[in-house]
Amino acid sequence: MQAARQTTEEALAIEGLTRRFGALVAVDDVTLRVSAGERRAVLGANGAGKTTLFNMIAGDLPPSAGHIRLFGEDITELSPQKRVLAGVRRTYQKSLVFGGMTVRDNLYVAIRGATGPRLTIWKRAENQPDRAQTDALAERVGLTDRLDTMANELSHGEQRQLELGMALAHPPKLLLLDEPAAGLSTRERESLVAMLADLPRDLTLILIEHDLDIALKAVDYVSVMHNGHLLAEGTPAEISANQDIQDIYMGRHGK
Amino acid sequence: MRWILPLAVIALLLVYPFVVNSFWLVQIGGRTLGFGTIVLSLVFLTAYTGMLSLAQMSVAGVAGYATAYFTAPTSGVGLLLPWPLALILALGLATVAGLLIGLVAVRTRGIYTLMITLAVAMAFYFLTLQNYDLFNGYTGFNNVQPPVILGLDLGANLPFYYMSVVLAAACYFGVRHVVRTPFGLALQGLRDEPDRLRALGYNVPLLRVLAFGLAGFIAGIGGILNIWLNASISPGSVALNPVIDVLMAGVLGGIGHPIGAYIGAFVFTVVDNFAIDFIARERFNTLIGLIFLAIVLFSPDGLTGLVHRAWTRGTGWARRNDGDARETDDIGK
Amino acid sequence: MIETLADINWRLFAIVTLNGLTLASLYFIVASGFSLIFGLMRVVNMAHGSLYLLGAYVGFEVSEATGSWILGILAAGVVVAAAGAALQVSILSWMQGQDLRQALATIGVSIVAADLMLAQWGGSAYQIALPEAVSTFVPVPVAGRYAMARLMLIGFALVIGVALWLILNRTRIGMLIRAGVDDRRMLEAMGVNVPLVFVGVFAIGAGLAGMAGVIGGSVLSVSPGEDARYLLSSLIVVIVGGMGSIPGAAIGALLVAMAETYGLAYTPTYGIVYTFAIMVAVLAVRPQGLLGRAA
Amino acid sequence: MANDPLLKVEDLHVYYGSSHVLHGLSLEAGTEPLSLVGRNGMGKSTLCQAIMGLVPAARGEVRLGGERLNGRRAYRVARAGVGYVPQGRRVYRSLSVEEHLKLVGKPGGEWTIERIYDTFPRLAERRKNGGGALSGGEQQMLAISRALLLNPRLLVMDEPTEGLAPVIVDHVVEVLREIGRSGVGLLLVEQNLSVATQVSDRIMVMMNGEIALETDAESLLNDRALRNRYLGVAAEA
Amino acid sequence: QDGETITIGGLATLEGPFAAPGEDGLRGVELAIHEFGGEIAGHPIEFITASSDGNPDVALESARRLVEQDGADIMVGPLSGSEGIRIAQYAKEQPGTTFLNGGSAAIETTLVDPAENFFRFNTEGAQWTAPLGEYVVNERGWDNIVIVSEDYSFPYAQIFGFMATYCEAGGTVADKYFTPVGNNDYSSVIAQLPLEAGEIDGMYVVLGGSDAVNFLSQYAQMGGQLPIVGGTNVTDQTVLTTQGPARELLPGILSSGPVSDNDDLEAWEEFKQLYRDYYGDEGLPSPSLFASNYYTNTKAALLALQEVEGDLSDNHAAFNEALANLEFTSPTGTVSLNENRQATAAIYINEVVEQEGGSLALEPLERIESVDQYLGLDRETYMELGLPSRENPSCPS
Ligand SMILES: Nc1ncnc2c1ncn2[C@@H]1O[C@H](COP(=O)(O)OP(=O)(O)OP(=O)(O)O)[C@@H](O)[C@H]1O
Ligand SMILES: Nc1ncnc2c1ncn2[C@@H]1O[C@H](COP(=O)(O)OP(=O)(O)OP(=O)(O)O)[C@@H](O)[C@H]1O
Ligand SMILES: [Mg+2]
Ligand SMILES: [Mg+2]
Repeated sequence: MQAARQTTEEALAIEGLTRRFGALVAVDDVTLRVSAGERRAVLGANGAGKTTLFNMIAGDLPPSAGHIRLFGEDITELSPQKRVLAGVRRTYQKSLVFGGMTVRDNLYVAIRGATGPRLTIWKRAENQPDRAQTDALAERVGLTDRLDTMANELSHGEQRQLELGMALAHPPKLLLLDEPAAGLSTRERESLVAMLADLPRDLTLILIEHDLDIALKAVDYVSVMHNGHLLAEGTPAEISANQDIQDIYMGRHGK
Repeated sequence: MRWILPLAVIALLLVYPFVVNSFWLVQIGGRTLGFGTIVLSLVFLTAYTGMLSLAQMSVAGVAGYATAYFTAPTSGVGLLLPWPLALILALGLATVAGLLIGLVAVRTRGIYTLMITLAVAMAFYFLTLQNYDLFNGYTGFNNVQPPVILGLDLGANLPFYYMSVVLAAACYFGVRHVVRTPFGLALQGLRDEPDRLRALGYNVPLLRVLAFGLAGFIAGIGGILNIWLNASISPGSVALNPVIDVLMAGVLGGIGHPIGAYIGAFVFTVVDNFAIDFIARERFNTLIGLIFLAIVLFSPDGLTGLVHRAWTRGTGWARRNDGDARETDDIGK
Repeated sequence: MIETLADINWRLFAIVTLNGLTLASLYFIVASGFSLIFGLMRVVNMAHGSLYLLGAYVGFEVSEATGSWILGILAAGVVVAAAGAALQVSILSWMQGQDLRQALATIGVSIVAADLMLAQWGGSAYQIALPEAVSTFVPVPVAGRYAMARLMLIGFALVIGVALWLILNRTRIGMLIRAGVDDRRMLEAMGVNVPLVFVGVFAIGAGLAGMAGVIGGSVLSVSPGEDARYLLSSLIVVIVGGMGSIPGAAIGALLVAMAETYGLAYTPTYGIVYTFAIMVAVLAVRPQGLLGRAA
Repeated sequence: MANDPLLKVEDLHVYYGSSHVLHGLSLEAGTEPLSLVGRNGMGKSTLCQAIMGLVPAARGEVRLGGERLNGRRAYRVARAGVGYVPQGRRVYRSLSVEEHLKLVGKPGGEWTIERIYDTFPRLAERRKNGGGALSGGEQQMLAISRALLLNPRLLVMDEPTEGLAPVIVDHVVEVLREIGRSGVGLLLVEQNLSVATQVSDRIMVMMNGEIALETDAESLLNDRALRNRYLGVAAEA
Repeated sequence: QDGETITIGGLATLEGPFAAPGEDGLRGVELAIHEFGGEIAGHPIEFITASSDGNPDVALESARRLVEQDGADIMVGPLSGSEGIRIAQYAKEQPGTTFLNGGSAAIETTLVDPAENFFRFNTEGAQWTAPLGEYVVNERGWDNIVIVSEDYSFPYAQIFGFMATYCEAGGTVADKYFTPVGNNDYSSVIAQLPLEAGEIDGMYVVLGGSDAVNFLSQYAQMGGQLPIVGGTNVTDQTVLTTQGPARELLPGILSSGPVSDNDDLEAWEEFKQLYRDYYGDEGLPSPSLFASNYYTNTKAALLALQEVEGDLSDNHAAFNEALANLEFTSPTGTVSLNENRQATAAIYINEVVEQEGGSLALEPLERIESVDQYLGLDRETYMELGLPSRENPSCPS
């Protein structure tokens, strides 16, 4: 099974990745491969090490051991900024938005960061050709009528939407979403699912999500972490059927 | 309607010299513009990058010292250069000083930046005090005069004033422009959430340092105007008092908007000069302190905020819990 | 000849080192109050120097009137703590959480305070008489003999440092304070009377500054302008050592005072610049200070 | 006084600057749990904060067992017996798990530190970790525990299951049901309908700063049209 | 009273550590005006003041305020050295105003490119100490000393004056220790100083205000017993009014300067009486050097005004002329100006003594008449010495 999937190009290859916090091994020798265009969920109990794994992939946290390769290139030592430029984009479990700026400016900074000369000083943002892209982006995450609101005046859920919008600013190659549905209401969850389905096919997606309705529907393949280890991998159906995983993670929901 | 106010301001600035005496022209007007430009560099940093630098007076001092060193050598210290070159060097050095301070402060934020830059400012003060080869120690430099260009003596009151107006306006509009460019927006992102900015592909430390460099350039312009106004510079010009004065003026005017810099500089200069008239000559510093305290207490965003609120609401300025101050303000007491 | 020269140098070195230690103790006592207030309440109290000065003057008056140094230092501690509490209640509590605004307000307070103290006590230098018992010399190896009064400083610093550390790390009060800094409003929502806690902390920090004033005014002297000096030294000590960390303040005080004394002894011209150079060097490597926790 | 409902909110108006967020909201709750649902940005968190005294009410009243709460500082609201789980966790980053619990825990109450550790074994394993060095879900457990340890008369919980793994959610649901049975009031804001309906029978839907609908769990679960109307369809801007 | 009002602007340091001397300086101005009944030849005199904080920029700002905004005809001030240099420079921009020095005692003010309309009727820092150098060699038999000084221009001048005569008389300087301004712990310097007389005969200490107090008491704390002579500031009023144990260290210290509290000169007695009558408890027990200097300068202005009957026409031509040629009796005796408009006057060697009632005062040991700007040298020789600095002068053994 592994072999079959390896025929396609490998987007992300993680080898023996480990992260210690003092005596605690938050991520323990994880080896993981995700092929290009794949939709992958990373599930696991609270504190299993999922966010830590993301932090290492995005470069926000240096690993204690192991290697990360992106499309064949070793990015273990790369700065977070360089990884972004290489196409890795993420959302944070806790929203990080630019509170003192309007939603539009938030999105625009994201767009610039992804594509353009980031530090132009001659022409005002309003007169830049790529300014119009903000509207489409806002539309995708359902913030069209909030474009001129200050980000710190958004409610929690709306900030989650903005968080997502910023990660989507420019179609990344590898998108890491850390609990995108957390804090979203039912309706926003529905649009999230639709949006995920609409993502370009060549984009690779890794999703951490505790809402199994979303997690299991939106992905092709699931990796389950437990206490820092990679516990199991399989299709959503296989994982749902796994009794161990039901016990330690899914609870009633898996049944 | 939107244009009435700016036009009125421009008209006022132009006719100002013809309705006031030389003291109000040079010492109040000229100083407001030169000192205000130094304050502007502080306001720019604080309002748009969230970094509060107390070293702006020192950066201005670098430009001032450089101007003196290259145009008015004293007792064997200095090197006489043609003035255009001297000015370019002065601004260049101020920018470099800004960049260096940025490098030192690059990993700090908010109130931490304030303390660190204060210490840098004091280090610079003691350096100028103790060093005789570059700064001529305690005495500093005297007799630093602006150039005479094509027969126009920029040191004469009227030309000096108009030159100050032009340079200050250039800095002011420059800042207003920059903060709306992609670079300026990125700076504001930096202020709000540097981690997010980094995750969007920006080089956060570089941005910080560049912001300091730009602020250094602005402060340098202010510093040159300032030294021409005083014709001298000494460690006293970069000591604790003037360093704090920049901050006080910024806060008086309002540290959230560039115009606050000049409003603050103006009010500060007037109060500083005339407080002594309102109270027994011994205790005028108490008055200055109380005025300052009152502004901080009643209007977190300074006079600009006060006027703005009066303007938009027409109602009392004591209404709190609105606008940006909400998040951190103590609510519900 | 060479022998005596060598002797002189070692004696000098020992004395300078002791001087550094005692100066560090003074810096530590002043800075610990500052660090407490800053590290735990995020208030950059720019009036800390004024509290120091006020303490020294109060201590002088009381010890002069009663003839007792102990009464002087106690009175200074109490009066300045009350002044600090008043400052917190009347001004700072209205802008809790707005660190910049608080720093500015305290600048305003320090300007007024400096002027009023000048009006009251004038420009001359004051010195507070130490008890007879400590106005002696004790024999010290290598250094020969050393003033008891200065050695006593080290003892004071140790007592204060240990007490503070215990309070912060071993008591519920310490926990309250740290939680209050992280999220004041959530702490309130847990039923804690945060304003009261903060007034208490401010009073302690201010009281320390007041007592430091008496100590500094006894071993050195006080006069207008000392407020800015001790504010600055506190700032640097705390920046170098790490905000809010008591051991950090100790290390910071040591580094700064040592740099200052060695600098003055061996390279007088730039000695004072060194303290700042140390600070810049520390910050370049550890922006949160030596023992500070990452911001 | 004995007949006063545990929580009574009447004609509550809250503004942020000039934007009017709560428009004269009224509700009553006794000791049976009450869930509050609604789309993002409708004012649920604002209501919770207004009850806690963390945002000022421009008009209206909040009463706990007849005692007027608004106008009081938050610590006095808490001491009157309201426990609060904020949205976004807000744990203290420089306090360890253990210190969090010690800070609020008092001996003798219904909830003790031991009981918390039994309920959330994960917290026991991480007792020395600082609040900032916890995973999102662990923080959430801690935020819930912190409120429980106050042994309050009324618990105000703002999306307490956000970020929790499904097994833990099940567990929290159990705990909440038990709390409901023990006579402690519960105001639960939830996005997760299944949690809301499992915990309480009485459900209110909030829309644009008002209670738009009061219904029971059964009808909400079974009436798809109703759900769509109140939770799924975009409100007019 | 029909003449136009003549406005005198007084500029002194009224904030910070030097506020007390500054206030006393302005008392001197007030006193002189009071002495003349507040008017000269029918011209009422108006007195206005402004403050600086010892910083030349601020001094300039305040001077501009007084001259350009308030229309001061005559300026008296400022207090400190580098302020004075700056104001003398400003005088050149304002030929329509006459400037008299206040307390400032920097050498350069009247030596380097002096302004035509700037007059200094008080002696300066080098003049103040010139007799002292000779005195310690001749009267105390010292020939090898160390110097402890603050590291800036005023102390340089005081060392300069001292050494000019000290070295001439055969003395040598073993070492100079300069401590940075802003330092208050001298223990590291003290550790390098001899504690008793031996090879080194004495110590010349040039520190001001609280720094002097700190140094003296720390030196005593360390058991130091070397005889001390002080620069002028070591025994000024801020030091003599020190409170606390350091007071006990002061009696017996030698210094030199332009005034002596206990001088029995008639002019001084009168001045003291005038001061006490006018200010009572408000003033200091005895007028300070600053009161005396400001008073002397103001009095000179008023005398010259009297001479020209208040005629300030033609950019004060007659008035300035009268000033330049004025010779009169100041509280410390006869004062006259040289071609740089710098005073030549008497200097005292003083000793600190304790008065009845416990206050400290300066007791004159010797009075040296007519010390001039060139310290008794001829102009060329003096100019060859160059300006004082850390290294200049030096007279190694
Ligand atoms: N800075 C840190 N120091 C010490 N321990 C840490 C630190 N950060 C995380 N941990 C621990 O590492 C473990 C893994 O954390 P991580 O955030 O990766 O979990 P997670 O799988 O994302 O959980 P959740 O679903 O709750 O978000 C947790 O048990 C946490 O307590
Ligand atoms: N600090 C603020 N300043 C201005 N407006 C705010 C602020 N906080 C919230 N709002 C606005 O108030 C409205 C209600 O916000 P609230 O946080 O109460 O919503 P909510 O129902 O809790 O949403 P969510 O489900 O997303 O948490 C929103 O429209 C939001 O934009
Ligand atoms: Mg996580
Ligand atoms: Mg909410």
